Amino acid sequence: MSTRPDRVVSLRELAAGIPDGSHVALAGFAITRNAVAFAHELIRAGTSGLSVTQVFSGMETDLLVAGGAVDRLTYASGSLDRFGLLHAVNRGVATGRLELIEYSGLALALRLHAGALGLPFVTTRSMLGSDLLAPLVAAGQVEQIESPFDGAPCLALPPLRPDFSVVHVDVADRAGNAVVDGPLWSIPETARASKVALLVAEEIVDVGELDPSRVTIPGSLVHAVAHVPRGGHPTAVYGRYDYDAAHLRSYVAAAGTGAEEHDAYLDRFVRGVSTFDEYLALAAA
Amino acid sequence: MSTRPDRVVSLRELAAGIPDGSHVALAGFAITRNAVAFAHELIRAGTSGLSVTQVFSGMETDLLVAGGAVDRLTYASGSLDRFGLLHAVNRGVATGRLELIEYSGLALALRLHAGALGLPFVTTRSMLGSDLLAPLVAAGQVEQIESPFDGAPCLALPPLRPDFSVVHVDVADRAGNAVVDGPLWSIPETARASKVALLVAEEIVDVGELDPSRVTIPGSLVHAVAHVPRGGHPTAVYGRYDYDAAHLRSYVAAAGTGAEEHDAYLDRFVRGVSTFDEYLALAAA
Amino acid sequence: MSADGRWTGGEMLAVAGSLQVHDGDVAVIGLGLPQMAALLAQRTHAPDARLLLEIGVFEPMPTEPSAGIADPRMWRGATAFGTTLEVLGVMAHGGRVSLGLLGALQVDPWGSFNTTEVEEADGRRRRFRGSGGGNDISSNAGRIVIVMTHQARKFAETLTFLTSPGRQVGDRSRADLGLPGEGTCAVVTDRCVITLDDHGATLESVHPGEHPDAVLADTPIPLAVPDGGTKETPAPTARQLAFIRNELDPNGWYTS
Amino acid sequence: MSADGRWTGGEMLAVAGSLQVHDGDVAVIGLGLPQMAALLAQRTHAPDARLLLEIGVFEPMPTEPSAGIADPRMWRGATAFGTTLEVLGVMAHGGRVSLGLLGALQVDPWGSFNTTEVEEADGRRRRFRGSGGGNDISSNAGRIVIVMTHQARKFAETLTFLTSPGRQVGDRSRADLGLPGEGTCAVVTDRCVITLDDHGATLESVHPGEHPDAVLADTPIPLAVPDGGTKETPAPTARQLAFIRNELDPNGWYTS
Repeated sequence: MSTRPDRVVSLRELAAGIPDGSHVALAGFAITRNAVAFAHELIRAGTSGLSVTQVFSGMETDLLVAGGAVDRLTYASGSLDRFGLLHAVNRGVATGRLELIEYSGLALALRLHAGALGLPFVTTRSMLGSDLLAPLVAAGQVEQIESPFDGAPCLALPPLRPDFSVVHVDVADRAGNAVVDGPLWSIPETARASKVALLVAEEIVDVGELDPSRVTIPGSLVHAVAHVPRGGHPTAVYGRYDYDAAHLRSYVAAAGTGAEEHDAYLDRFVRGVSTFDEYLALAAA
Repeated sequence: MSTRPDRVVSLRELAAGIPDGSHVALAGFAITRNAVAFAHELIRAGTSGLSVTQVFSGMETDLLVAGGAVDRLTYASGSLDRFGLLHAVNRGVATGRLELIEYSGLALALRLHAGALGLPFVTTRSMLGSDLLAPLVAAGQVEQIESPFDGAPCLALPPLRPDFSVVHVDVADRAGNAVVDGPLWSIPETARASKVALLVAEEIVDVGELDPSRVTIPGSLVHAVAHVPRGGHPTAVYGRYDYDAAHLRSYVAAAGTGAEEHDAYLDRFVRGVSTFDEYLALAAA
Repeated sequence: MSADGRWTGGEMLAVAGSLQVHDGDVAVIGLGLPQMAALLAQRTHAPDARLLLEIGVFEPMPTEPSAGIADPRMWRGATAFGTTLEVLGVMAHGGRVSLGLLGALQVDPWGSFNTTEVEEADGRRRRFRGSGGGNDISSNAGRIVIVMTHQARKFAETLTFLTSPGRQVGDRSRADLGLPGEGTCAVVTDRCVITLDDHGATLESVHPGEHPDAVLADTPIPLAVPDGGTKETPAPTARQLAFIRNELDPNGWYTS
Repeated sequence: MSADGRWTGGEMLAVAGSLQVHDGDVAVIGLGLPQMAALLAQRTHAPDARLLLEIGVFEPMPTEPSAGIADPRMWRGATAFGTTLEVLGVMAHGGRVSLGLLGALQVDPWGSFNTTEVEEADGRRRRFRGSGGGNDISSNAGRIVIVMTHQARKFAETLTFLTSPGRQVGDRSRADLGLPGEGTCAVVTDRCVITLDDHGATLESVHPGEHPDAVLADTPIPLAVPDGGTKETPAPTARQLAFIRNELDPNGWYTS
């Protein structure tokens, strides 16, 4: 009789599988659906030298940068919506400690999409005429070409295949088939582009309990899934919980004051606890 | 107060909006989810000179070709699964009455995808070394190029933007937001690539009744939707009704015998009735 | 703030911005003031405007204030959720978006703009958000409207960073660059409405209580004056103000 | 039919085809006999084989016979539904498919094959299905297995139409052409198993009751004989036959 794989692991195992220096694609968007629990675990593990790709960077990336885990960030933008900017990211760029590679949102999503589909390269008109273009051309990440059909100027971008991706999903079955509710921004491409797709799930169910028409990320593409209820806190997870405005404000207050204050936040909320549940209890106190 | 559009029209209006000579993309797959009611209506309207694109052609296209509506077909394959081949299509190709343009399934889906995304062109490795390539290159529909990044040989294909697309969906709201259950093959690309996206729906509901996370085709892309329960008969619609094996067998028996017998089928089941409900009653008799 | 205190600059900005949204527009909107302007238009003169968010939200009709486009409150009433590839790709890059309504840190005479970084007085660069979908929208939508607060340093002949192309870049037109659409057609601030066409920028109207000369003095880019002179922007109506204060921004996050 | 009538040629074909599926394979499978072989493997020696259908079906475990891959019966037990872009694109073109299991009208000495059209005795061409995803699978999967009934006219030095490339095309290797994967590694018929490597095709085994010379005579392409001679394909087991007859194809649509 044929079988279904069991891909459920602990969050610690999930994070431990990511070697220093890996290229990790993250999939949160500003203050929504960030894999915060995963970022905490990676900081506690002392992981370093990461290259992170996140189309619309948010809390998870700012935490990882503050925690010293990241050497390079590829993004199209970063913010915590009106709560503020990504202070660790911006500080890292200003001090030169963080290498930043910037695209437009569509261009970066298309690079991941091309990676997912195994396309030799992908084309767009976005970024033509902008200052985004020159550094990408200089780095060999974009070529200015003409359409072989009508001669129109356009850009060629190579596929992007991160080593890992981590997506915070609503429900996954034990084989890694996962449902994401609400808007999906670049989640589908991010999961599909990576060589190893990892999930953090609010809820885990047995194989057969999900409606296959509702599956956003097929288990065939997934390597492991960890069960972490409320693992996106303090960011929002659509239909499950709101962002924690008070916590986000205190985070930005610390992060925006300076590197030392940012580090004190990490000492208290990340390094000062040993599990995400402990963090949740501390944050609720 | 802001409003929602009402895009519901009759099937007759839907079909009447398609001028002779249009390029129409269809989205059924062999014996499943074919817009049969729409094909019937177009044949009764006497529409002619169509260029049809359907990645995995099935019943709807075979009917339209038999009905004399189609001059050119672009496809990757055509069959009625084990019920048989597309006899009208194959006869049209053999007699030269039907111009056939052939791609691989992925290559044609990518052309539609590029049309949907407005990409200057799209690239693939599929079709390299095959006999599919030469006629497409000769027709200027494919260019053999090299990746500007690694010099690897690949193919460039231009975007495809059909004038119309017609998709048979499960449920649509009155604004055209539509849910398709089950596997989706090339439905999303087909609807998004066309300049005018039309739907035939098993069921119509008010705006607000659908879970937006379940919407396969956003109403923002849709121009009109017609309500035709069982409009896919004799093909299957996942979760709603099975294919009608007896009817498919009698269809293939007629279609496979010759053009005259095929036409007699149309005289009886399409031209001999004035609505799809009449056809359904006749088919059930 | 209007001279008599009847409305704030943010309220005036939201109202003037909203008037740039046409009924029937398919509009991708950015974070903050663009949200205010778009939602106000949707609830007043442009009920058939269809809004899109780059996060993958189709046609939301939110009824409570939100902290940005990543705030689920902003997605309420949406008819469909999808991906960035669908909103920035299928809709914008695919030529189906008539309007982009966006914020900016800095604008040049041809309506190109910067959302990436600014240069401080001491020469250091301070980074903000980056492009996100802003570049994609301004590169591909039919027309672009910028809404931002008015400060002289935000208008510059040369941008610190050209995130999003306007009507031309250097001496190259959009068509030369390979871009569709007309580009930026208006810059709306809390003091005036500047319109752009292929001849350049025009001080179309100043808001009630503003004098054109004072606005020109604080807008260090070439600005033409229309035949017949710069007009006065219509004052906010009681209905517009009530909607902003009661529904759109009761906490004054964006318009206070 | 085996000499003693214990199994049909179709049953033997399904069994021999199934043995080409390795446990752990991620396999895209075509209509008809490939379905039989793949499902048989999944239920016998390769429980961890993951099946995919180009229609957008992930890992089905059907329990009743179906009329093809567009038959919803074939999708039962699937863990996810998606698109052709996901199966032929993300999975196959993206390099995540280890095996393609496909039918063919005609095969050449390097395992390139034709699913498009055949030439009749009178020179007229008769069209079949076309490529569908067959070309994409054979162009991008790790290895390809062809399952088809054995007729001499199906083996040809030059194909009527080369729908899907094998290990080389003319004198060009897959690498030369720009294709990944090793290409066709086996052709399984109701009489034999032919394996392919970069040196060409080999008559690996003939089915019980067949003589290698008779099979060679009916296979008009160059076929090597392995060191130690052509083996006999293992006979179907009672368990395999029971599964085919009771569950997989009780109506004998494919294996009678």
